[in-house]
Amino acid sequence: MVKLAEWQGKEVFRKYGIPLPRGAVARSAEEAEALVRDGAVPLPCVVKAQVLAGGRGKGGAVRFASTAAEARDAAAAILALEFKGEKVKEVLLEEKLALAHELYLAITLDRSARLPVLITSARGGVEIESVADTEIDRQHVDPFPGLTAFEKRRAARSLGLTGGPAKALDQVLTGLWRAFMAEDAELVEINPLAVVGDGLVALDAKVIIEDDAAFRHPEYAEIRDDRTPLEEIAREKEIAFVQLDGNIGVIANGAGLTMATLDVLKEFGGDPGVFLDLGGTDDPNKVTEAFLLMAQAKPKAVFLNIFGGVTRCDTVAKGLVAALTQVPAAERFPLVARIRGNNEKEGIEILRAAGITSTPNLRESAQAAVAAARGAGA
Amino acid sequence: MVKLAEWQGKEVFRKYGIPLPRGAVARSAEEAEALVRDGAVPLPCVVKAQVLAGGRGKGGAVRFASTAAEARDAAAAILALEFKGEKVKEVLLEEKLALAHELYLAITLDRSARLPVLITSARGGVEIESVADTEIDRQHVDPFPGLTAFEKRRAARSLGLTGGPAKALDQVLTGLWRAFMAEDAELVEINPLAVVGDGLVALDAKVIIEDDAAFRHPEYAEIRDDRTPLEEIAREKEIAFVQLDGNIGVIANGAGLTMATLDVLKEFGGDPGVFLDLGGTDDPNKVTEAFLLMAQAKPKAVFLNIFGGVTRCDTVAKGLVAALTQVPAAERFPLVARIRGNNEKEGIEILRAAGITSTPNLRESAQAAVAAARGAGA
Amino acid sequence: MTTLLNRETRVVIQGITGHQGTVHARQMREFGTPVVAGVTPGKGGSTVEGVPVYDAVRDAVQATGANAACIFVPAPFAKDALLEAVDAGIPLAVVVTEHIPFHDMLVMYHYARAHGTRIIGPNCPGIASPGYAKVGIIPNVVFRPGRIGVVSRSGTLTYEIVNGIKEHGLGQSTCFGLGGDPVVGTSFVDALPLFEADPDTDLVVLVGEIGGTAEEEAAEYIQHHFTKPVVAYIAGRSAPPGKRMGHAGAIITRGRGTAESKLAALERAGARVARFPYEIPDLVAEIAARGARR
Amino acid sequence: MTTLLNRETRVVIQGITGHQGTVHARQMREFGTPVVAGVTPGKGGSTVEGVPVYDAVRDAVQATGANAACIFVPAPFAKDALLEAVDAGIPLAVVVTEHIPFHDMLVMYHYARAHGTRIIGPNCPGIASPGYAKVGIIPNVVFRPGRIGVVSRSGTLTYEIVNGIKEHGLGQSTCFGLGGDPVVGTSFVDALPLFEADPDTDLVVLVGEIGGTAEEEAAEYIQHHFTKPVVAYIAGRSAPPGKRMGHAGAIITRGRGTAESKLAALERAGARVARFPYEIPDLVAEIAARGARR
Repeated sequence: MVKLAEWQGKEVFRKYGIPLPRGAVARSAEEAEALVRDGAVPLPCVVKAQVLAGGRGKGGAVRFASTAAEARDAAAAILALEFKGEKVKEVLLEEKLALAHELYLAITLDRSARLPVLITSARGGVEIESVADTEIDRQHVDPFPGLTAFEKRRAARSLGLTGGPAKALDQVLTGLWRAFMAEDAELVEINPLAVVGDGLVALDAKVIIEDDAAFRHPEYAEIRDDRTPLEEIAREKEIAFVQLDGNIGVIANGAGLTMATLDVLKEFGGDPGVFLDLGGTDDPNKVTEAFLLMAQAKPKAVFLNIFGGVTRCDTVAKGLVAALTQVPAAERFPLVARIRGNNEKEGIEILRAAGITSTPNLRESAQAAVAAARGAGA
Repeated sequence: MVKLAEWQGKEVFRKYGIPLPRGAVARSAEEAEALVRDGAVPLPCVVKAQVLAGGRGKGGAVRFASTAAEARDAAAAILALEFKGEKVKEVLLEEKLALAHELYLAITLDRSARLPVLITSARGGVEIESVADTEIDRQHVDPFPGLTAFEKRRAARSLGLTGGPAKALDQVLTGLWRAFMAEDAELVEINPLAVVGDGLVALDAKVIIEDDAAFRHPEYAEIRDDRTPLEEIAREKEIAFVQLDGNIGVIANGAGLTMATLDVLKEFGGDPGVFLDLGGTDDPNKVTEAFLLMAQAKPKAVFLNIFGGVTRCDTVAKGLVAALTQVPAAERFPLVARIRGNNEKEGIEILRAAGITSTPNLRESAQAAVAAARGAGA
Repeated sequence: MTTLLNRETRVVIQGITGHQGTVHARQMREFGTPVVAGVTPGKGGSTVEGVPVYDAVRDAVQATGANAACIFVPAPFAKDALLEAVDAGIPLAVVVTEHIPFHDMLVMYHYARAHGTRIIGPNCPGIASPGYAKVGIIPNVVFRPGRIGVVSRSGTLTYEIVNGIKEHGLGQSTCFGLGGDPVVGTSFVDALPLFEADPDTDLVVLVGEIGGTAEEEAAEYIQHHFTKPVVAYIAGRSAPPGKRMGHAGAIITRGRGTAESKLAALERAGARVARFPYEIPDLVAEIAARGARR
Repeated sequence: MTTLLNRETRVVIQGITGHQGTVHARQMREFGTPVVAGVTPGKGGSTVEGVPVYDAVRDAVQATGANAACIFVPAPFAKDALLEAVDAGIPLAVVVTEHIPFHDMLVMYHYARAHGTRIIGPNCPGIASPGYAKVGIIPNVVFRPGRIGVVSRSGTLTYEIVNGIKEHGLGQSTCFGLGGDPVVGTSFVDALPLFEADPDTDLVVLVGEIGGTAEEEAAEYIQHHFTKPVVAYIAGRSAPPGKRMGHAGAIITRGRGTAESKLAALERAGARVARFPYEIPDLVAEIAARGARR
């Protein structure tokens, strides 16, 4: 999931002809001031923190300025913020428009229908979750034949638009649909879409690109999700890795099994801290790297729960044994292993040779892992 | 049906990234010579008449030149031609390439399957009609999802291409498919597609654009089909009009009825010379214009055969009566009328008031029209 | 043919506020067809010939239960109109509009097919079952209830022939005007199985034209799957090759689609072939009489 | 489930010359599946594990009568591979490949549906009917022929659960691993009717995950249309909201798709809910025993 910052989302919108306020990005107060003085940003203007979290307005992350000096001060104040845990590195300065009305527009995927869905609401400018269902219109859009004129007409009606703004909506919708399709987006959202005079302007932009389509979109390679540094390393190594607050490390293969393992650990009073999903691999080196990554997260104990399919038990055992020799004594942790499935016997034999016992029963091994974490923590 | 000349078709190909020989169009021998001297056309070159009919090679409409002077002479000779009834107004000069092999490639519509069909043959450079069916491969291409990689691989295999030329084919096919779809083409054809070194080059181009899509393609408005001057006027007035060699003018409404009328006239020894299909209209003025157009074709007799639907009998009768007053006495022709269907009574009444009798029976009225043409011709 | 038109047929006319839409709304009603709604975007809330007009087909369907669409909207907007009808769940759509680009029709056809909508047309006179309903523009005057099925690629020639059948004292069960465009929603081989299954049809008159291979395919179908008598006529027997007779479909190319090839195929399939339109009623009557004697 | 896998099943493996393709060709054969062909463009004429390799699926189908495809080709080419299988008329395609963009899958799903091909997956372990055939990658060791149906969005968790059923002395009729991607070819509500109609299945184990609403829809279906007993388990009950657990599908958003909502819906529908994977075999055995007593 590649979440674009507002200004990056607006660059995408620009590419597809969606009307935007005039504006520019600044990374320092001085730069902000210069942008206004140079005329790149007309006055009065709005200065907005470029962070991924919502609720910027209430959080002091959006300010207004009527002079270049005010823009500088606003930018300085916002750039000093840490907004919902995210350091503000960029601000977007944009002309402040006299708007008549704020609308909501988005396209995302409806998994059940296996179709994109166009979501419209005349109640824009607030979080869409807070708008009553009766005030939200949803239309499925079939990729073949694509967004149609009758769907656009229905959207205009749901937004209460006629005349100039209805015509402008046609262009906005065409652009939004093309962006959703061509950029492999999970979500393209304009909230608010403002009625300004006879036209429409996208005041905000939320664009999320699908990770799996990265091979078609090298242009998004540099844009990172809100991952921790270890999560980032894991991503580079193509290991699914999630950090939580607990103290038990869980290494499993497959999302379902990983989640089930978590459920069982919780049941017995455990407190999982890191999930590491090996996925499907038959490379012992990848397993070794995963273990070393886990070691860096400093768990109190590690529960290894593998059901061998594509990832065979002997591959995991080999990788694990290799990793253990590389972890410094001070960083070692108690390990509870459970390996089942393809090449189970071979795997168990490899572990046994390294002095590790695999317990076949999930309940018992989970209990052992919880006990080990407690023992280590005591 | 908008048939593009070779050079116009190649402009379309260029837009879609299909590789072409270097070349340029000349409208005089001097211009041809200058193009070579300026280096716009490399030597040796080929000089080709820009006419719509096939078989140019055998007909002296394609010549070769190794010097600018030869290019001038070749252009002069070709521009003096009348090729299969068409005056040559333009020649295309192109570099002469050292080609290894000539292939055939086309996309057109398969009406029965209601799908575009990709046609490939390793036996290019000759008329595709002369190639055995076993040496032609046909693949339907679904607009959703569009031309696929596996279809392109099959095309490459059918053409016997591997390596560089197979890769080049991918690009040519992508371009040809996009041209077919985006230009609303009835046919896009490359014959021959030449293997030149490691790549492919389209040596000829045949592109036919669908008339009905004209509203999306104002760029083709100036390109005319091979119509006679009267046919051209009819086209502008949106009247279907076809000129043949006979002496009976036929005015009917609807293509099927028009053709059936022709069949009946022929049966009784008539020789129809002009078909005029009123189509669906309820404007008497359009009917009047159609009659005046028919008068210009100077038929020996006219057979009016109308079955009123959208085009009501009274509309036709009004238009006809108005037209007759405008035709000079010297240009008058015997008229046999048969009007049936919607508002038949009203129409017959209007005709009767103008001294014209409508016969209800198709056989008898057709016989009367044949007799009238003979009488007038005697 | 109660699978397509029956007592439950309720028609919505897309483009009802246009001249043709209004004229034919009246004529369909005069035929006895329940025309329950019209659609013209932006004209919702008005009425035409007493028929309520809606902004969207979905609205019309919800308000009136319309289950058959008749499309008169101009060619550049016809694709959208048809897609809207399909999206609203309408199972039968007659597209009268002419000059729709075949590229548009490819999209219309495949989308409709995937979503269970039968298209008749485009550029067609539509379908009528005397005594039940008419969706389209065939003149009411040519009909009379009976047991003859008619399926045709032509427009006015169909009227001529249907009228001939009536004037001969016979009547029609259902008449299909399929349209002669390069891509049609319903072709002969799509319509023939409906006649085969139709208990109200004893005999089918098939009216073809030169161009395309729809008649050859129909002959193939008749030969192997069709058990009722067929009378066939092909227009354009004497048309010169390569000249266009008005339909994009009526081009003779590469020796396929000639009148000879069509007539030969139909005769091989056991159809009785009429050489001229006026021969059809006689042939029909002859076969009908034979059937009655049997 | 002989509607999908039966004695006539003949598998073509697309991407057979890749490592996974080769490994699983062998394992499918060891399961007893007739693997009749492989496809890798450019490698036609070679063999893998004794299986002939073709350049195109159409060639493979013509030469071997293959009627089920198992797709291992890398994500960027998976869409094309599936479209090729559909185009060759293959009615069942298991897409093992992971990381296929959902935009590609939208095209794959709708094209396959329009042309009568059932997709299982993508990013899925596939389908197996012990005693008949396996198309996919579920380890052979977990199976034993029996009368329990299993349908799951997970991969290895499915193996774990199927294995648990086996170790409890019971066996499976058919096991579906549907995959947990945002767009799947076959969902719970697509698979359940097949189990309902399957005379070889007495009881179904449904294994869901947090995220999406597939389990809620399954519950709706079970409540109104499903007559066989269901044992359900939902993984991720204790997963924190908003964190991704590896599947794009496993995101909890806006309070929909939570474990609570799924469990409540399934209980309302009359399913027996297991809190942990190891409870499933006991519940299954209990219901099976009750059924036997009845």
